[in-house]
Amino acid sequence: MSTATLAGLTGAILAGVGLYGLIIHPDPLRRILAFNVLGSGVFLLFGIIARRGAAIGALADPVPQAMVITGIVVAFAATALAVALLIRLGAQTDPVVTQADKQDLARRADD
Amino acid sequence: MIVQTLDIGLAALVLTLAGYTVLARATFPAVVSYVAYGLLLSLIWVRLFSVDVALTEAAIGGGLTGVLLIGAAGKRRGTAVAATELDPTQPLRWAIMALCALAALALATVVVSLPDPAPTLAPQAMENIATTGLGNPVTAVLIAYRAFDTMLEKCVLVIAVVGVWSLACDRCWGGAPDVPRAVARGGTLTFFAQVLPPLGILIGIRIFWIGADEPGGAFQGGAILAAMWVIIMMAGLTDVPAISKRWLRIALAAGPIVFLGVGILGFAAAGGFLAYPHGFAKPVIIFVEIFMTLSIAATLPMLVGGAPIRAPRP
Amino acid sequence: MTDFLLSAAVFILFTVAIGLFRILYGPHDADRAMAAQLFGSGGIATLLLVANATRVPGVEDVAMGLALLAAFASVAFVNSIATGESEGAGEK
Amino acid sequence: MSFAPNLFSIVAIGAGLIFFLAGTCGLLRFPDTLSRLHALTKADNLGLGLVVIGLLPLADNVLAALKLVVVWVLVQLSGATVGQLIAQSTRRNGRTE
Repeated sequence: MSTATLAGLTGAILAGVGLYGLIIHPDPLRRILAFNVLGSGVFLLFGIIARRGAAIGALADPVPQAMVITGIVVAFAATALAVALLIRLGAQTDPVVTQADKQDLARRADD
Repeated sequence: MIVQTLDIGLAALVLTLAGYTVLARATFPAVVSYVAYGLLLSLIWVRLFSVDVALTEAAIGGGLTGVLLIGAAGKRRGTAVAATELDPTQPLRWAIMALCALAALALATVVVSLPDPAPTLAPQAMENIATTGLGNPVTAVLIAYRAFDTMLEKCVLVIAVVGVWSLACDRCWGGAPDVPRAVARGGTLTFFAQVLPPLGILIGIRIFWIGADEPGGAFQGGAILAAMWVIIMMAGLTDVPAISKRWLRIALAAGPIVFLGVGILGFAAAGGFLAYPHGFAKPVIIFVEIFMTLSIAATLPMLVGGAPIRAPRP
Repeated sequence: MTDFLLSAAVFILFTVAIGLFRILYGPHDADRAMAAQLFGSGGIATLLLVANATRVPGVEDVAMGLALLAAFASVAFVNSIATGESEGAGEK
Repeated sequence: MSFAPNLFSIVAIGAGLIFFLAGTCGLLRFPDTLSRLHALTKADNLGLGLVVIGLLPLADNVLAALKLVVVWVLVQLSGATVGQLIAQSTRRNGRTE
């Protein structure tokens, strides 16, 4: 089996594993991680298409490579935005913010 | 034979780490596993002879994503509520697993049955590369053939920063974000953050500069420069700038604006949006890339920093 | 020579894979961070050996990039623990 | 390629492999975090260092060789820093088991 095919199969399994994690985890941070695994699997599929398209003067087709580079940077931006949303959400719903909040929560729990 | 052993070992290791990233019980081990996973991925990219991608993965996947995610895991330590009632039941888990396996199988089938000989744009890319004056076909695709994509991607980065900043609480607007910072100054980390950046900046600029002819380019160089800024901030040697700072906003927007400006000038100079004047393409490309590198070096740390959490100083 | 370099790469990959145990089972987060660090240097060594054996041009730059960023995850880890502790102390 | 540089490379890289193996064994077998850290830094410094030394004669040109050395120096710097930081953080937690 060639390196490219093996890497492609790895990419396919990674996409499946990432998808699984994305569905089963209730925790958003774990979903972000799983989403990144899924994404890197898809990038690898692009990678084997690039490698298979090697031609004279190019060890791999540059067009899929350029797409993956763009993809990695955009995936990072999306991850950062998702993490920022997550942290803001945590700050919003954190039960221990101030003493007043604590008392408020306790009162609600009593009701 | 040995090459195959290497490839299979690499694939097995990557799959184990990915599996653990997804299946680990606690969050932090999953994040560490993901960081190691990103590192091994760049090895696979080298095996695929995609050195440009390997560089990007090394700089972004290994370094900055690690800081971002570990920082996030740290900030959420203790606040994460055990949401066991939201966990899917066991039969449902099996069903999900079966469906995901099916999806993977479908992709694997595609991989095995790809057409042979493979369709490729490499000959066209190599044929026209002389007109751009570049030697690295990947850079040619990014900045010349598909320049429109790259320009939009720069815009996406700026929009992502705007999105992250807009999550600030009302009081913090205009204030400074934070990275996982050392509590005390002085000591090992300070030394590290004083020694590493001079070397790192040199390497970052080199990788940007050789990108015209060899693997490298604005993304990879910019990402390394960004990482150097992040380490200085993590050591507490400089403060994270307040988001209302004008120089910061200019640095963030410079890349897309210059790119757009050059694109519009293309109408006058070469008769089309983002067309480069004939025989003068390379200097224009380098000019655009310089601003792109600067913008990336400013954008990525701001993405790592997240929303401002401190109110602006009066 | 090529075979030797590739075998060496496989060997390092193998030892790094054993180190996976510490990422998986800890017991402490510090052990996990350490194992990730070993992954870093082992990965760089493998990269250099493979690149030399298969003649991939420009890989030294990838290795330099990885080496530059090798400490980042661990630094973020140590800092975020320390921040958590000092905040915890403040609350008490 | 002559025989002598090849032999040199084989010996140096082989020695590097031993350090990687030793480092990993230590990481696995040593009883507490600090001794595991000690084992790890050996693999980092000497293992990679010897592999780099072994690869030097095989480098295409001086620049490539220089870059290999820079890689090693950077990993040394990272390894030393991380070793210190993790040790400090472990001690702060009062956890040495």
